[in-house]
Amino acid sequence: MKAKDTLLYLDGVSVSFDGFRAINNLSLVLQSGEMRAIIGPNGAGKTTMMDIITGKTKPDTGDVYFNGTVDLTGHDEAEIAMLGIGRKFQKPTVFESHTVEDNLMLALAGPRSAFSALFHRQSQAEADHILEILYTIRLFEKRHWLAANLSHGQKQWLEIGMLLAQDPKLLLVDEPVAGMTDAETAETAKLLRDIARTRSVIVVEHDMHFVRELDVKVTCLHEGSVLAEGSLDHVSNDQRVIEVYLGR
Amino acid sequence: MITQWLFTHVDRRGAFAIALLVAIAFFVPVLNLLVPETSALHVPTYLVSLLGKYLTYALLAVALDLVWGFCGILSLGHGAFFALGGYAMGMYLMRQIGPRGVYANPVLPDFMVFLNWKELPWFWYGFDNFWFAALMVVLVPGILAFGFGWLAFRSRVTGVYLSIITQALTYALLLAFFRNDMGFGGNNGLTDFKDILGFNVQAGTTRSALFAATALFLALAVFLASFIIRSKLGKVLVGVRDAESRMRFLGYRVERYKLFVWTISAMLAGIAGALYVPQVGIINPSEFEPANSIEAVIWVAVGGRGTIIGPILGAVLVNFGKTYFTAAFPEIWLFALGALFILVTLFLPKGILGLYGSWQARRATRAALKDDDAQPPLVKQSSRLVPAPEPQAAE
Amino acid sequence: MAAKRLVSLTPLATVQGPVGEAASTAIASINSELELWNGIQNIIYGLSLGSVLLLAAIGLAITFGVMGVINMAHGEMVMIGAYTTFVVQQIIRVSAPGLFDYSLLIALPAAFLVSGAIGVVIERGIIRFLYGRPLETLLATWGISLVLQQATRSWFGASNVQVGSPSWMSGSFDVGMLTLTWSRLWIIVFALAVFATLQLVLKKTMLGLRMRAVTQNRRMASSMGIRTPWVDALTFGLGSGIAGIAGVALSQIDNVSPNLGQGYIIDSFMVVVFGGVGNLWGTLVGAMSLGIANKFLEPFAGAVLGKIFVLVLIILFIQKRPRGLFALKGRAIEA
Amino acid sequence: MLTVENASLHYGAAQALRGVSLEVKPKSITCVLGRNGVGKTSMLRAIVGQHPLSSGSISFDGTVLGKKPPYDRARAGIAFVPQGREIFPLLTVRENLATGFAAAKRGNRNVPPEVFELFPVLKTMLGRRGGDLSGGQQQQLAIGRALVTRPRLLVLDEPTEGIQPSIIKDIGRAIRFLRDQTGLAILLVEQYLDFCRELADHVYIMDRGEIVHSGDAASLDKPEVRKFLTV
Repeated sequence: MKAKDTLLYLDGVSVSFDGFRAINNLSLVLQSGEMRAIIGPNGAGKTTMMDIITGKTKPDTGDVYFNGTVDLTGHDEAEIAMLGIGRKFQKPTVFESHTVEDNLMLALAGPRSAFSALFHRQSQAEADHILEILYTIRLFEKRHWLAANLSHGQKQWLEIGMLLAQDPKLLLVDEPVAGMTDAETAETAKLLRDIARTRSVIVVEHDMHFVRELDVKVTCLHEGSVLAEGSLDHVSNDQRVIEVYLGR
Repeated sequence: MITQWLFTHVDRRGAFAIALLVAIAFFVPVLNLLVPETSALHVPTYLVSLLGKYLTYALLAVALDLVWGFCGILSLGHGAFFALGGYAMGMYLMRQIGPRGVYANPVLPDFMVFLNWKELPWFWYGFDNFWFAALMVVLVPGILAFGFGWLAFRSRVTGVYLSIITQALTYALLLAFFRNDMGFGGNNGLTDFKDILGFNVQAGTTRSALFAATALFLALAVFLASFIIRSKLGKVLVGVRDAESRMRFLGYRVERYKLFVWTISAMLAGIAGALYVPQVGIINPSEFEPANSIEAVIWVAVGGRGTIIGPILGAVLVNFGKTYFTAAFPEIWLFALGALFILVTLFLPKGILGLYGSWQARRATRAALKDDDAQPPLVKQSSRLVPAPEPQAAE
Repeated sequence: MAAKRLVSLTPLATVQGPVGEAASTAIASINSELELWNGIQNIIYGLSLGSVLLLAAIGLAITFGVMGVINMAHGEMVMIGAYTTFVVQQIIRVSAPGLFDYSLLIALPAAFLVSGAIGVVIERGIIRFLYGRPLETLLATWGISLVLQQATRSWFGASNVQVGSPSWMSGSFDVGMLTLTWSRLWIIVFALAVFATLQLVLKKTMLGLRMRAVTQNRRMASSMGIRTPWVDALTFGLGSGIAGIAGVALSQIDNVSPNLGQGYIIDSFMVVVFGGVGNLWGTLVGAMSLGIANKFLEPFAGAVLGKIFVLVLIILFIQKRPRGLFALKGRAIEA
Repeated sequence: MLTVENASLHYGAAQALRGVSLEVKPKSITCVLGRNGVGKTSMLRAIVGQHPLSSGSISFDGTVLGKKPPYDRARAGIAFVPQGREIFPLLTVRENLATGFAAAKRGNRNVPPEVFELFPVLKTMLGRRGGDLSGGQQQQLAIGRALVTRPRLLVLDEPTEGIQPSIIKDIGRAIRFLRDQTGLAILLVEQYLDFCRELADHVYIMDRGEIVHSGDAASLDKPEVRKFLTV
């Protein structure tokens, strides 16, 4: 398969740390506008894969292309973010000493140079966009709260909101519902499905209820490579997936 | 108009500090020069210089807090920038001595004549001009900081490693400036100043003017710092302090932001040093001592890092204590300073203002709980940016 | 000797004919011989400087490298060791002058115990509340260093105290074209002995095993029944005690004053950071290479500029390899 | 022997356990099953003292463990084989085993003979570094290391994860041997259903931080129980 016409294209990617192969000849293709769920046992290389896509880790071998032509291995985190790839961490990472509103303001797409930031004045369009996101992530009432005071689930949403503000083409979402209540989980699934209408999303998650609710193509990773790929039913009936992951 | 403009860029506390500093800049000289010595309100000249010295330290503390408190870069070498600014001013003052030196050489400062130098080294050129020297006061620390920061931030040296190499930086400069053949007066440094801009540095009026200039520069620094912190750039800096990699994944070039604030901070420290030298009458290599830089860190810690007013408070209080103790009980001072380091880190990590801030937040929580069941406090004290304590309602 | 021959040969070299030519070749060969010995001297002097650095840094390599504590009071532990030597010698002078040649040997365990005990007290009293906040430990231990300096000053006075050298430390001996002092040789031997002993303690004792286990995986070590707080205190005590031992050696080559430690703290940090945190061999190689680099730079740049040059080189080096020469890789060090 | 009562646990604001209660009896194997991320590891961490409970209690031999640190629990007789083995990578196999002496009584500071009987491969590798062992060997070492502390309760977190079938058999044999011959109580957290069904005297199933089923090994075949374990 060619990288052309794909949004994200990984081929033959490997990386090892001190002899430990975290990613082993991994290939993965994501089409524009697609949402994909990634499952796999601990240590299967899910987080390392995200690190490679976002430029935190450089692969030892293999191709990583974004938008068909952009070689991601040649860019660092900030450049890749500006290309249009947003990332949500496993542990919600928001700026705790800023308000909810300021968190979104910082994430908002726009120039990133220090000089423009020094003399930045918020435009009406930006303010409106922030309001819109505040409604989407259900935090309008709490927009003046310090992010530190939000509940765990609210922090997760704020971080998703920050991704939206960044206006990326591709969102990488690492375990968005870990530690959430059932109701929050269901809401989050809804939110992600909404988001996926306009952009591509990769969701890494353990929670099978949640993955089922997302109702998208699933990729199962194991020991750094793809074990199975397809609908959730297809994957969960795969003998090897059952062996390594779901309990034999 | 002006006040309104000021208020859009500075919070209430900052505006109060600026107003207070401007008032001090006016009243202290008045009380020194116009009120007769017999009056109880008279401020003696030695006190003017002493207060002036404290305020230059306060300026250094504000500079340090800009990088440490708001951006998480603990510099153990800010004394180096302070001293470089001081040396630039000292070189100007040396050139002003002219033929009035002991050896009466119209061009060469005494120590060069003493070392048998025949002509002025190239790097002393231009320092007979005040404005050139003033430019160097900010440029020399600025360029050094820029080069150092460019190397360090680009290769992502952070945390204690950065602290240690900043300390090595000032230590290297200390060794260098001790050398006679560096051309900065070696061990003895630069001293015996006569005039500044044609006025006698010893005269009461000059001292008052220097004091007023210091207070005004400090006010300006408070304004500048507030402006930076309240801008989007300032919010990025705090974001870098709290979650550096998050900032990168949002597309910010963290190293450039750090470099910007680091360089600005070094320049402010240089100005502080330049104001310090004419008021104390000497600059020598001991200003590069790593101990000095670390002492500046404790001023910031005592006052409250991550606040703009805290460092001023801390610098003045600690140095007042130092003046008092070293005169009254010289043996006790280092014990007191050492204990201060230990106690502040153990019990007062947010400093005096942090203590006040958390008291305020608690009160806000109680108030909020009264009129609304489960709402955590709505704490946003614009310049503080200290996280409020965990909401009590959760318990 | 070679220099003398050189002086007598030089006028002959200007003579025309075979005599002059012979003299010229002789001069050339003598010159290259001198250069060789000069290099050897630089290496030996560098090794002895490196040994001093090693002694000062090795305790820090334990507290900083193994525990991640930035101990700014480390230099004061060295200073306390030197003062312990002074006190031991005073006692010997008064009560048993015949033992003076053994005074350093007696001072070694004493200094280890005094500095080590103070280290344990500091760890239990202050540092244990600051784990995970390295910048705060830096400030608190700086405060401790001020207190210790002032306490020493109040007790022993601000000026230098006289620490004597036993007879076997004084004098010199010849090797080839070099004259070496015994103290220079002994300090190299001593530094290497301390290094070897420490390696032995870490590799062969129960405490060493527990220290290494805690470093590699604190949580798991605790689940194996290892009392981690106790190991922390003893590790800090060991690092401090070794600093005390270093103080005994340094009392022989440096002025013993309350400021003694201040002179070593930055150099020690440089050695540990350069060599690679968490790796004693790195500290050894780091100390020796910095010592030798210093001595080779001195003839060109002078002692002070040479040192500045080395500092600048380290600053540049850290940019390239932020984890030092022999950085431990991977998970072991992160845990 | 071990009783967990109404335990809740938070990581910051995230709740990982919601009122979990369970019991481990002496001379028996208790299995906890559940999918990834349902709180099984969090519960074990609370039991061995690596993470505090936010409410509820854990008692061992009738003593409430409360805030006891992990090393005191190890000395009291709780040994832990964590997920991912957590072998000390730079220590040799011999040294890894010797770390367990810390929890053993003075006269017991040796490697009990059954360790080498159960896992003879360890004997041949005493000088190798822990980090150089294969996954299966590391797992055997982790169990052996736990036995050196002379425990009365052995807590294992997914000992079959990423291990080849032949070694899984060895481990199963070892666990049964320990229950039958030494009277150890064993608490085993697993995702590997068949492994549990063969070994367990009693099973619990967790889902979303709660215990949703408790019963004997045979109950695992009921469809209403299975639904918690499949996708």
